[in-house]
Amino acid sequence: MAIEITRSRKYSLVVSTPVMPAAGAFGFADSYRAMIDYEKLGALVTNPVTIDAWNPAAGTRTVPLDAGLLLHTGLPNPGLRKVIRRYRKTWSNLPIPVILHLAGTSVQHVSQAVNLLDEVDEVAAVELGLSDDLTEGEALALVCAASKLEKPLLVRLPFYECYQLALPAAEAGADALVLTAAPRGTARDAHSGRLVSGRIYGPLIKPMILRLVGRLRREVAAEVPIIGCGGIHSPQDARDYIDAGAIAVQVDTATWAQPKMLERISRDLGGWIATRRKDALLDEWNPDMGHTEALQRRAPAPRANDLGK
Amino acid sequence: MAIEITRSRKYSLVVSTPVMPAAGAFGFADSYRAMIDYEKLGALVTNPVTIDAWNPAAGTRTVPLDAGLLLHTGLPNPGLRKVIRRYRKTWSNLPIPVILHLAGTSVQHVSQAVNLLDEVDEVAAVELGLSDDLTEGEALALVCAASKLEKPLLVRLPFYECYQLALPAAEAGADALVLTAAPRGTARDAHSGRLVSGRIYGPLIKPMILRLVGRLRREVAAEVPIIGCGGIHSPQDARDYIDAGAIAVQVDTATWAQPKMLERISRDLGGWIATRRKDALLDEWNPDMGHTEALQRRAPAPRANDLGK
Amino acid sequence: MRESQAYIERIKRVNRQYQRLELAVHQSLTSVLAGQALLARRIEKDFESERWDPYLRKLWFPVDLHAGNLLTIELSAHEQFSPGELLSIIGPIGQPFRFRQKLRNILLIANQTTPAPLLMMLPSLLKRQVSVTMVLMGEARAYDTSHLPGEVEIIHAEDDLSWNDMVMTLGWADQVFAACDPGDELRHFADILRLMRERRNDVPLNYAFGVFQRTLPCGVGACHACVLNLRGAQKLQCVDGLAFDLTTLRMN
Amino acid sequence: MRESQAYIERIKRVNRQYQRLELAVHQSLTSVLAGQALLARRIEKDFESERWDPYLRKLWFPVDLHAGNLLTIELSAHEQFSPGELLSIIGPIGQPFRFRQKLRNILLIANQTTPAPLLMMLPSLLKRQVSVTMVLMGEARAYDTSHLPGEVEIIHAEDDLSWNDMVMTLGWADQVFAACDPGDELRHFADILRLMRERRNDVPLNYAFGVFQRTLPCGVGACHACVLNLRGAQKLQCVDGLAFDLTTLRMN
Ligand SMILES: Cc1cc2nc3c(=O)[nH]c(=O)nc-3n(C[C@H](O)[C@H](O)[C@H](O)COP(=O)(O)OP(=O)(O)OC[C@H]3O[C@@H](n4cnc5c(N)ncnc54)[C@H](O)[C@@H]3O)c2cc1C
Ligand SMILES: Cc1cc2nc3c(=O)[nH]c(=O)nc-3n(C[C@H](O)[C@H](O)[C@H](O)COP(=O)(O)OP(=O)(O)OC[C@H]3O[C@@H](n4cnc5c(N)ncnc54)[C@H](O)[C@@H]3O)c2cc1C
Ligand SMILES: Cc1cc2nc3c(=O)[nH]c(=O)nc-3n(C[C@H](O)[C@H](O)[C@H](O)COP(=O)(O)O)c2cc1C
Ligand SMILES: Cc1cc2nc3c(=O)[nH]c(=O)nc-3n(C[C@H](O)[C@H](O)[C@H](O)COP(=O)(O)O)c2cc1C
Ligand code: FES
Ligand code: FES
Repeated sequence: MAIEITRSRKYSLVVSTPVMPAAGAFGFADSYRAMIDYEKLGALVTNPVTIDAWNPAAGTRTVPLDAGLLLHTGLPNPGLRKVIRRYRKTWSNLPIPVILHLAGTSVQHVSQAVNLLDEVDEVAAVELGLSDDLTEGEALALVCAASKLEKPLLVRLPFYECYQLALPAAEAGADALVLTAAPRGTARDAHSGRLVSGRIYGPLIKPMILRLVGRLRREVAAEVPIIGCGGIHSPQDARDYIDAGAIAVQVDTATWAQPKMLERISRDLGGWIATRRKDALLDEWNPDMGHTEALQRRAPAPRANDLGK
Repeated sequence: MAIEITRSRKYSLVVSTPVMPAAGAFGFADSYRAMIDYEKLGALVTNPVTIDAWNPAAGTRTVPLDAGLLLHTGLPNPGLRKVIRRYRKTWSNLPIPVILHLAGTSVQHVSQAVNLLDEVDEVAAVELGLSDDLTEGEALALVCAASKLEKPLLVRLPFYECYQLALPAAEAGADALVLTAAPRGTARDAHSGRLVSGRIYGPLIKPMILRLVGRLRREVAAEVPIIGCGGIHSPQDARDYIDAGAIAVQVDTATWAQPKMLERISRDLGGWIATRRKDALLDEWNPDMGHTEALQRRAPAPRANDLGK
Repeated sequence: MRESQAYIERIKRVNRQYQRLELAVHQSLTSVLAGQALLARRIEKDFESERWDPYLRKLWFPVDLHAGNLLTIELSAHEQFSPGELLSIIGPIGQPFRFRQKLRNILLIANQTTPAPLLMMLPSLLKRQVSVTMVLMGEARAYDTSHLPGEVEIIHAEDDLSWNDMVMTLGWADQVFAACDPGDELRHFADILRLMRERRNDVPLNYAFGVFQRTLPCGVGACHACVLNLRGAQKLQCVDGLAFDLTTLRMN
Repeated sequence: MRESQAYIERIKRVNRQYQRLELAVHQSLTSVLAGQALLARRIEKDFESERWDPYLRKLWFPVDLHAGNLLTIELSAHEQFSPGELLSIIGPIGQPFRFRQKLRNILLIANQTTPAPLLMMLPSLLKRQVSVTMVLMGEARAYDTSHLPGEVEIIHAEDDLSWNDMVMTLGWADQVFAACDPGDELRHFADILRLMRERRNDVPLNYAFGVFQRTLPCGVGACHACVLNLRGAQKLQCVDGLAFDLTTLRMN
C-alpha cells in the first residue's frame, strides 16, 4: 500500500499503513521497540516538543476514570535541539517516517523550530499542535509560521475549537488536519481531594470525535486529508474513522493499556490480515498473543511446568 | 434546605434539594414512583415536549458503548396539549415542583407553548432545550420568545456550542443555565453495521462538562445560577459540580442503570445522610439496598428459603 | 415493579450451549408470569462502588419458577457467573402473555434467537393439556432442545422459513408467539406475518404475537426509547409489551 | 521488557488482609530481581473483546520466585481472582535495587502502604546473612507480618514516625529502602529524609532509597507522565526507577 496522507504538493507524506501513534502516546523514538513491530506502522509521531525544555507538571498527573483516565503531564521535554541531537540517530534507523509533534507556543518559537527542522532529514513531516484557548487569529498565525516549512505540515486541532479552526487552518497552509487533540476536562483526584484539570482519554471519546470527522470531511476542502484521532481502541474503531472520511488514524492511550493493539489495528488496516486459516491458533492471527496462549489451546489445563520454558 | 436555583425575580424556583433528573431520563411524570422517593428530589424535569406530536426515530435507537451508550430516540411525545392533559393531575399530586422541558423548535412554537404553559399552575418552571447547530441568532430568538413566560425559565445549552451561547442566553432572559445537553456523537450499530448518530451518555462525559461549568461560572453573570448536567453517576460526581460552581445538578442515564442512585445522590446533597450509626446495615444507609442484602449481612450464607419471604 | 436484589443460588449447565441460573429473588418477583422479564445488573461486593461497564441492564426472561422464590434464567454458557453472586433486578417488566381462554394448540416460533422468552409458559400450558409445537428458524435451528419437556413437538424450519405441513400447523394453532433476533426484529416479524398471510385465509386479532427484545434503557416507561408504533397508538415495549399483536404493528 | 501472558496457578490466603497469587509466567519474567515490577491486566477469555474498565494496568511488585517460573504477588484479599485466569503482563519494569556489595544491615520502611515492594529481596538477603529490620509507619502498622520470615525484625513506629533506638538503627543500617503511600509520595519521602537528617550527621549518597509507586500509564518510557526531577536531570520512574536515591530528589 502507498497512501498519501498529506496534500499533494512538492512535498507530501506517503505511508504504507494508515495507522500511527498519536503524539504523546509513543515517546520520542523507540520506547515500544521491544513490543511492537514498527515496520507494521505507517509512521512514528513523536511526543510534543517545544523550543525550550519544559518541566513536568507539579501535582497529580493521572486520575483514573471509568473506562478512561485524566492526564496532565505538562509535556516534559528537553527542548527541540536536545531532542534532535538525542534521537536523530535512532530515527534514521527506523523503518518508518518520523513526524515530529511541535507544540505551538508562539510565532517566534514556531519559526525558530521550522528553521531547525528543515535541516533535519530524519524528520519527514511536522505536526503542529494548537493549544486550546487560542483565538482564531493566534492559531492562524502559528499555522502560517509553520507552513514556511519545506516538509509536509500536519495540524492537530483542539477538541472544543475544532469546528472554528478547521477551515481557516486548511487555508492557512495545513497539509493535513489531525482531528483532534484529547478534550480537556476536570476530575477529582482521590488522593489530594482536589479538582485537577487535564486531558480526557478513553473509548467514549471516539463517538464524539468520529462525528466531528464525518462532518468536517464534508466541509473542509477535499485536497486536505483528515487524520482521525480520538478514543481508538480496536480495529473496528479505526475503520469507523476511515468510513467517516479520514485518510488515516492515530491511536492514543489504548497503546498503554494494550500495547499490541496498535499493531493489531495497523495490520488490520494495512491489509496484513486478509485471511485466517480455519483453526488457526490465536497467536497466528493476533500479533498480541504470546506463545503461552498457543500452548493453552493445545493443552486445555496446563501445569506450571508446561508454560514459559 | 431551601435553594433558589433560578435568578431572583418576581418568579423564582426554590427547591429543597439541589438534585433532579435530567430531561429525557425520567419520563413525563411518575414512571419511577415505585422505585424512587420523589420527596427526596429537588424537582421533576419532564421528558422533552414539542407543540406538535413527534414520532419515535426510525432505525437504531441505542448503541452500547464502553461504560456508556449512544441514544437516539427522536424525542417521541404526544405534543404539549396532550402532555398537559394527560399528566396535569399527576403533577399536582407530586410532592416536588415540575419543570417542563420544552424542545425549542421555532419562535412561533415556543411562543405558543409559553402561552399554554402560563395557564398551567402545575408547571412550576420551564426548561428550554436549545438544539445543536442553531446559529447564535436563532438560539437567542428562542430564548427571547421563551422569556415572555411568567415563570422561571431554565435554558439547557448544547454541548459543543455552550461557550458561544452561555453569555448571550443569560442576557436574553434565561433565569438559569443548564450545562449541558449530552454531546452528539456517531457510533457503529453492530446489528445493522451502519454508523448512526445520537447523543453520548456515560461517566466519561462528566470531566468535560465539569470543566465547562467551572469556566463558565467565572464568566456568566453571578446572578444567573448554573445547573450542572452530564455524566453524574455518584454523590461525589454531584458534589464536584457544586464545588465547580453549580447551584444544583441533573442526573441523566445513571438512573436507568441504577435507579436508586438518583435518590442516593439527592439524599447526600440534601443532607439526609449526615451520620451513620456504627455497624448500621447497608440498607439503613443506602436507599438502594433492598432487604435481601440486610438479611445477607445478618446470616452470611443464606439458603433460598431464607430470602424473599 | 420495583428494584430488588437477587442471589445466584445455583448454576447448572443444561447442554453444550446453555447454562441455567437459579436466582433466589425477592417476593415482588415471585408472581412473575410467562411474558414478563427482568432487567438485571451485577452488584459490586461492597455495594458502594458501582461499575459502569457494561452500562445498561440485561433483559432476562425467566424460564421457570420453583420452590416459591427460585427463578430460573437460561443464558449462553459463555457468560461467566458464580454461585453466590448478587444481582440487582428491576422487574417484573411488561405484561403477562394473554392466552385465549379456550387455548388448545399453541405454536411457538424462534427465529435467529434463543426461544428462552417462550419457555416460561411450557409447564403451565402442558399441565392444562395444551399441545405445544415449537418451530426453530435460521440460527435458532442449532438450539439444543434436549432439556425441554418431551411433550413439546419440535420442528426445524427450512432456509425459506417454511416447514412440512405448515398450512396445517398454522390452521391448527389457536395462537402463535414468536421471538426474533432483536437486531432486526421488525423485518423478521414482517417475514413471519407474511408467511402466515400466505398460508391462512385470514390472520385474526389476538392470533399472532411478537415478543420484542430490543434494548430497554430504563424498563419503566421513562426514556421512551422503546416506543413502537401500533395501529392507532404509540406503545411502550417495556410497559405495554413485551408481546404485541403483529397485525396491529406498523412495520416501518 | 516485553508483553507476555501469565496464568494464575494458585491463590493462597496468607492472612486476614492479604492473598498471594502464584503466576506461571513467561521466561522473560523469570529473571525478575528485587526492585522490578510488573504491569498487569486481565485478559478476556476470547482474546478478541477487550474490556477497558479498569483502564490502566496495575503495578505489581513480585514478592517471590520459585520453581523456575512461578512469580508470587501479594495483593489485598478484597480483590477477586480465580485460579486459571489469564493475565497480560508488561515487564520487568525498572531497574533492580542496587545493594551495596558489603551490605550487612538493611532497614526497610513502609509508610502508609503495604511493604510488598520490599519483600522480594528478603530470601536472598537472609541467605547472605544480611540483618533485616522493617519499620512500619502509619497505617502500615496494621500490616500483619506473621507470614514473613522470622529473621526479619519488625518495628512499629510511633505516630510521629519515630521509634525506640532510632538513632542507633539508622546508624547501624548500611542502606535504607522506603515505600510510601503513592498518593502523596514526595511529602512522605521528604518526611522520612528529614527524620534521617535529624538523627544522622550525614545522609550519604547510596544510603536512602525511595521506591516510587505512582501510576505508570505506559511503563516503557513513552508517556513521560512519570518524570521525576532528580538533582541535575529528569528521570523516568518506569525506566530509571522504581527506586531513587532520596538525597538526589527535588522535593517539589
Ligand atoms: C500545543 C500544546 C499541546 C499541549 N498538549 C498537552 C497534552 O497533550 N497533554 C498535557 O498534559 N498537556 C498538554 N499541554 C500543556 C497544557 O496545555 C498546559 O499545561 C495546560 O494549558 C494547563 O492546563 P489547563 O489550562 O487546562 O488547566 P487550568 O486549570 O487552566 O490550569 C491552570 C494552572 O493549573 C495547573 N494545573 C492544571 N492541572 C494541574 C494538575 N493536575 N496538577 C497540578 N497543577 C495543575 C496548570 O499547570 C496551570 O498552571 C499542551 C500545551 C500546548 C501549548
Ligand atoms: C431542543 C431539541 C432537543 C433534542 N434533544 C434530543 C435528545 O435529547 N435525544 C434525542 O435522541 N434527540 C433529541 N432531539 C432530536 C434530535 O435533535 C434530532 O432527531 C436530530 O437533530 C437528528 O440527528 P442529528 O442531526 O444529530 O444527526 P444527523 O446525522 O444529522 O441526522 C440526519 C438524519 O438521520 C436520521 N438519523 C439519525 N440517527 C439515526 C439513527 N440512529 N437511526 C435512524 N435514523 C437516524 C435523523 O432522524 C435525521 O433525519 C432534540 C431536538 C431538539 C429540537
Ligand atoms: C499553553 C502553555 C503551556 C505551557 N506549559 C508548560 C509546561 O507544561 N511546563 C513548562 O515548564 N512550561 C510550560 N509553558 C511555558 C511557560 O510559558 C513558562 O515556561 C512558565 O511555565 C510560565 O510560568 P507560569 O506558570 O507562571 O505561567 C507553557 C506555556 C504555554 C503558553
Ligand atoms: C432539530 C429538529 C428535530 C426534529 N426531530 C423530530 C423528531 O425526532 N420526530 C419527529 O416526528 N419530528 C421531528 N422534527 C419535526 C420536523 O420538523 C417534521 O415533523 C418532520 O420530521 C420533518 O421531516 P424531514 O425528516 O423530512 O425533515 C424535528 C424538527 C427539528 C427542527
Ligand atoms: S425502556 Fe425506557 S420507556 Fe421503555
Ligand atoms: S510510565 Fe510512561 S514514561 Fe514512565
